[in-house]
Amino acid sequence: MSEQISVADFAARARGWLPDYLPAADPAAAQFFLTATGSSDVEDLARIQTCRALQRKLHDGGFAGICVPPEYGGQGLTPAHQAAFNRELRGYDYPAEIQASTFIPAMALLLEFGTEEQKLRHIPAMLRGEEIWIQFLSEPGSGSDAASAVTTATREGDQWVLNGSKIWTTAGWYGDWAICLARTNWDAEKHRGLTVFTFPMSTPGIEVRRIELVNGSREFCQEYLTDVVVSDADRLGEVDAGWDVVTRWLYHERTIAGGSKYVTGQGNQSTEGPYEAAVMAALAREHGTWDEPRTQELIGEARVLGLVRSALVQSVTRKMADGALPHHAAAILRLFSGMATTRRASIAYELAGERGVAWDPADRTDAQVALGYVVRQAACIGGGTTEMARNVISERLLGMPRERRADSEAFRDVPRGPGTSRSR
Amino acid sequence: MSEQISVADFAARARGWLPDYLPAADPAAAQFFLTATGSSDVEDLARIQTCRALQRKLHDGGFAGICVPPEYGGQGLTPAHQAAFNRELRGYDYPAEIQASTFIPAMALLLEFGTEEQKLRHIPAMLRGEEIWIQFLSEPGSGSDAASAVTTATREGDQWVLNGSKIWTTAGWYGDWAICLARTNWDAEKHRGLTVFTFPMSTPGIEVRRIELVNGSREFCQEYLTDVVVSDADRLGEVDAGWDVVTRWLYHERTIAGGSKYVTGQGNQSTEGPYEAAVMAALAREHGTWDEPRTQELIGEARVLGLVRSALVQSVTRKMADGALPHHAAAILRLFSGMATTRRASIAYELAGERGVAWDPADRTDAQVALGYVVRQAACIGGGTTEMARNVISERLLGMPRERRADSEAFRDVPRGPGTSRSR
Amino acid sequence: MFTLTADQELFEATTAQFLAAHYGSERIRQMRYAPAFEPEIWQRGAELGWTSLLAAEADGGGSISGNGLLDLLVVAFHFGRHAAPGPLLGTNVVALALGRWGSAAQRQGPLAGILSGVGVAAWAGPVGQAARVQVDDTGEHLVLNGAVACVDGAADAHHLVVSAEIDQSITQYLVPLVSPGISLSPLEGLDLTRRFHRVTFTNVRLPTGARLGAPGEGSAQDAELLDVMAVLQAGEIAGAMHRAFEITLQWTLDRYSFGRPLASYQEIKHRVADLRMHLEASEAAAARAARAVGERAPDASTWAAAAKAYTGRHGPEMIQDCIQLHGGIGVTFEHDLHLFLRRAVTDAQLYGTPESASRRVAQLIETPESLVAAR
Amino acid sequence: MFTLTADQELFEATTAQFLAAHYGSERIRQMRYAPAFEPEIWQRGAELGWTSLLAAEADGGGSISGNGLLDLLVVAFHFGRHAAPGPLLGTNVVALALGRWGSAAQRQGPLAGILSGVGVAAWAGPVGQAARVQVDDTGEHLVLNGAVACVDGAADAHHLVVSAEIDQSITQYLVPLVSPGISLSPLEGLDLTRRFHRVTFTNVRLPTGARLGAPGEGSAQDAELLDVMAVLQAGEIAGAMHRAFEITLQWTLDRYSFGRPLASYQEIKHRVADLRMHLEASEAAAARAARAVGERAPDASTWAAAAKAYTGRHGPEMIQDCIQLHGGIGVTFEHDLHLFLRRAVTDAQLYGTPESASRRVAQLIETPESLVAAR
Repeated sequence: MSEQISVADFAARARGWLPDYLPAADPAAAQFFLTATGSSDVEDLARIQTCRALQRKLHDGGFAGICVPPEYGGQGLTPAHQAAFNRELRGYDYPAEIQASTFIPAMALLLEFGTEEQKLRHIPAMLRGEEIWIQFLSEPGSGSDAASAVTTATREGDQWVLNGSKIWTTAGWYGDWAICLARTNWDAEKHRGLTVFTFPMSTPGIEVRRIELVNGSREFCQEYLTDVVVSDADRLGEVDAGWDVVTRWLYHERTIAGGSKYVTGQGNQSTEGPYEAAVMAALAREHGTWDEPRTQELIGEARVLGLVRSALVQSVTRKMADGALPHHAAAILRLFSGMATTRRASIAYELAGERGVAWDPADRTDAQVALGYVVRQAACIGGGTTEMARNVISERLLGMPRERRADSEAFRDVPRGPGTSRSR
Repeated sequence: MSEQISVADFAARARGWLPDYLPAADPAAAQFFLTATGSSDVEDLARIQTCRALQRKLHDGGFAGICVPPEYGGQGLTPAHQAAFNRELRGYDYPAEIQASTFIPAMALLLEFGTEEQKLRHIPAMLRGEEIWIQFLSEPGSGSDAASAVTTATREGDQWVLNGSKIWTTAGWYGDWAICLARTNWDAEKHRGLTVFTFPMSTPGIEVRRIELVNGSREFCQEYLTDVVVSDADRLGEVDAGWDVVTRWLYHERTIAGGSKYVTGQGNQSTEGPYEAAVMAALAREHGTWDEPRTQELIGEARVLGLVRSALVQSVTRKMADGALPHHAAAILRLFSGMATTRRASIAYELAGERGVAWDPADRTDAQVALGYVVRQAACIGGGTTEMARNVISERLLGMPRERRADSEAFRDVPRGPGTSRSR
Repeated sequence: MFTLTADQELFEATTAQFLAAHYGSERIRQMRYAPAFEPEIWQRGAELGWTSLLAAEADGGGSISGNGLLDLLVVAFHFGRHAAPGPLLGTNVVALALGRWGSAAQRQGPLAGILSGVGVAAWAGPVGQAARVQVDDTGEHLVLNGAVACVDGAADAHHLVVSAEIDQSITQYLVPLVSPGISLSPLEGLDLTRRFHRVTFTNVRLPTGARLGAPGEGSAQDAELLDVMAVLQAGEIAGAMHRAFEITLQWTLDRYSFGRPLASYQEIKHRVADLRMHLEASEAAAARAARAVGERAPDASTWAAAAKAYTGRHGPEMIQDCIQLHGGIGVTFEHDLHLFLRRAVTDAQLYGTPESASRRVAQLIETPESLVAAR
Repeated sequence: MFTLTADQELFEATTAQFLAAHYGSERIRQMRYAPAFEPEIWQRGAELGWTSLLAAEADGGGSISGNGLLDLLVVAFHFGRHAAPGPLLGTNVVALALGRWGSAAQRQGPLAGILSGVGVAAWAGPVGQAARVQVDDTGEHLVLNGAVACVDGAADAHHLVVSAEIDQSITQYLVPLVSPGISLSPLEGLDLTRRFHRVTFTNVRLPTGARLGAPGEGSAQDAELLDVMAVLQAGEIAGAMHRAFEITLQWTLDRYSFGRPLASYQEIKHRVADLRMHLEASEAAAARAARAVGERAPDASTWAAAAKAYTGRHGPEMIQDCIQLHGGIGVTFEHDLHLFLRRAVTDAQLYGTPESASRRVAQLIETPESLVAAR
């Protein structure tokens, strides 16, 4: 591309292209974020196939990888172009479900740390919807401390042999490639003995188990790696310097909510479901409780939390962009979101009364309220716990003293609890 | 006393004596515990004079110091006798306001640590209402950490010279004698350089300042000690072994609520004032809000907290007596009480609406609600903070690891904050 | 736990062992799609005493301590600790009703059946989702029409106690669930082993002997049963809290983060202290309420509602915080915590929410004369 | 704080310096028994722009940023930070009313007086303690009778805006407070420098020109003023929170316990993080509401009530926790924290409590057609 197309022209081109190539979005397909989808595995897999096809259409139309260099199959344009496309995309169905993980962090990390060969091999395939990537980061024992990974990679000539377990992966049961953090040196301090690898999910030795959440969701998986052999050519970044990659990995993860330049669209279609104040009000009218002042107080509170959250996101995002607040201030948003969602789950449950524990099978809203209440704390756990957000706010934003750490020696010697041996 | 009088006979004797010697209690004099008394200093001092006279009557009638040995002016009887007398005392006015401080901890500590001379000098005078004692324990900088006292006593021959400041004393502006914790050795670990002294409040160099709380109460004082000279004969316990005394001091303080054998009566007359659910209900009826379900919900919640507190006190007290719970379980009661009182203060304030911030001067209940809300946290601070109670519950009762301490070196070298010099 | 007599302690140990042997958490999880009522186990529970504590000795029952509700509270507590299945609440409430108000025939037949563990009963107690049952008295027969929105354990029960109205007078009836015209339609529910149904009555003919207690006394009887139910629910919630607390305290000791156990982090220590306080307070409230209701004290209803309000509000919240302290594993189906949350919220919300229990406490406040005069 | 333009920043700095110079906390404490209104200081504030931001340029006013309410929010924020005295809220609300609905005479007289800082006004806005004022129209005169339970700053004001009813039609009036028949009876209050009165009208005769706005528009005008008042209250509360937070964070860094600063205890760190979150959210809500109300956006009332509900609920609670973190010194009169608590609760509870603001938000919810159809 010799002369870069203007944002306005690019948006106009998208406006012309979209009606002919992408179907309209189906509002009924929007999912309530706190309860099970209710869709079957077969339906979920069919949707993933649709996403791959939609991604291919974007690619062929010149709208995939808008900020990715042309040599890797992208358009070589700017975040403003991506933002303009996202605006035009509203109302259309698009491959929302395969944006996270594949494009950030996986593609972003390949761009930053990958060899030329790795970039050429994977990025065009990602942009064509041919490679869906999975993040092998969390482990059953690692909790909020990603650097405490114990999945181990042992070098054997030009290959590495991986053993261990990963958890909380989405797409684990249908993805194509994994990007995986593993420990390569047990004698170094814990951040200095880690390395990142990539490998296809078809590699022998990977066992995938679906995890059921208390609300019936089977979105997450746990994987067991047994003597999984990975070529050294598939290593991402330097040996024992994996924490450099993870730092960027976590950075890209945080940008999911805030609109990464590598992500198409404005997030998965989701709805606040029964936490939408208008839904609460409609239900209260249906059940004849709307006229009680307390009902209105609770519904008003739910709406206030939603409104204040939007004002807060806008304000803090702007302050971070201005430099008025450091990027750690994003932890305020995470904390508020967790608090607001759990409170709204409790309000919906209080309003439902006994329908929140025993309900007519025909009433799916009651079911959502009930299951939403049981899985409520997921809103304060997933994507980094609210406890970690409070640590970040107090230590990083406010400069209060850091917690004492007991893990600065060789990782082999760091206490990991009565159930684990200190060294391997 | 050759043969000890039976509890029943003692109670019968009290029943016969009381009507002739003690006036009936005035229920209207009961004070709401969270707001200012509204009484003037002159009235308060007159009441203290009345208390001294009533104490003298108890003494002359043979009912003072029921568990104190006869050689110090007491009756040499048992806690059961004291308990029986307390039961008989109900409905009579008695010197409730001078029991705490003077009898516990001061008299109790004199009995445990005093020389024979000290006991003979003070205890009979206390029992006759002639000596009211003050506790010089807390300091402006010590917070929850009594052992960090920096008021210093320097030996000069047979005398000690004290300098420093004490705070949160009750009776500071009219008491007769003080019992005072001071640092006598800055080079020892902080618990090992403390000594306890006693001295009359008439000693030169003591300046007393009344503290006003946000609710208008002037119950507490702060004292400044400047070159206060104390005879070594008035030292209580061994030099540098003051922490042994303080351990018992704190123990006796805790028994105030639970009925110490050295305390007459069942505590100061107090009322829950506007936090009494019946008062809340009457107010709601007066203001026409009783029929709102939310009003009843809040008033019910206030009553539930009162009821559960009484059930909890009964249950935990019994379990501690049985040995089913260690004495540290008393921290559960302290925590619950703080939580329940602050919540009830908030409920009363929510029910009052705008009357909780601007009220008709004729309506003293509104004033109590408003001032009670502003001073609300006193219920979670006074008598040991709820934070300290949570430390005790987690560390002592549940065996969770103790907090790291940074004060185990010589006290001179313990960090005390940017505003204080590390050593003197 | 509660302060018990030696006899109660023995009884508690037996019940706890029995429940632990049969209802481990894996078993509870397996039961979510299976029938949750196991008659053999229930009958063995009856042999342990689970069904007879609220009945008089003359009827074949008898308490351990003199206050059968205090004894039964121990069973409810352990049902909560195991999120155990079985018609414990409904059957005992009906046993109390039959013993207190039942005719000789009702006591000799259905009540005896319940005590033996062979008979199972359910109570269509007053719930918020109002649905009225009407009764027609033909002289020879009683005919019931209407519906009750939510009944716990109706599908497994032989008898149902239900209040029905005629000419604005409400009376209780003991209805065999096999009676023609009764239909059950299943609800979904959070508790993995409790089954709820909407019960519809369409021209259900009953003999006049089906009346339970005096005509017009239905609401008063329901109110008494509601107090008993509230105490048992509070006991189950306290048990669920106890188990959740136990699991969580151990987790904080075993789980390490940044080289230290979670239990060494002060923020976590203080939260655990709060949990411990709510647990102790819930146990105390449930026991105090069982004492008052079991003794039919004048303030029985106040204590029952207070125990329900306190445990119903703080129990589920406390277990939610236990889940939070576990992180991701805490919201998985394979973990145990949600079993206790499901049990606690089910008890909290049914037969009166914590909010309605609070209102009931307020409505029972007596205004002292002094206040009336003073204002 | 808020994100400001360069001009707003200059304005803010001037206002902040001026308030700091005149209203240190020691001065505020001294004012509790003294007259709290100081005309010279207020006039100098008017010169800084405190009174003219909500008035049109044609009337002698003018905004800094184009949205005068956003500018005024900055002043309210710093009034909250200092718990400063002065008729900021009432006078500005009346200035807006006069500019928007006033006759030429009302704009040239009273409004010009307000803008210059010489005139002071109060608003007898709708408060929960209902007390109605009735008006009689004799043709020549209007005659007011009745009472308003609680008016802020009436004793210092020259004019009062009050709504009164005739034949079920409510209209606003601008009443000179020197009018015969007006009596003020003082209330007690928490805020050390705000004075409240009950205002009673006994045959108060006014010329017909005292009418403010069209007949029958009183309630609608009150509702608009209420939105502005809610925004300014939210701004003051956010300022009070900001100051309390600043004091408390510094305290945790300076105060040592067991040889470590309080700020090194994790439980305290996490609480401070929560306080910081509520502060940021309150500032964001107040600013967003000022934008919507200042622009008279369709959702202005929703944002105003939301900002009031959020800050009114969390502001006082947040400052209470600041007090708790201080221990005993935090509940003494000589400490500063209670000054900000008093200001925050006063703003929270007057002109609608946080609970009533929440209800107002609910009442303003529009039900999308899709939901109506779906159910």
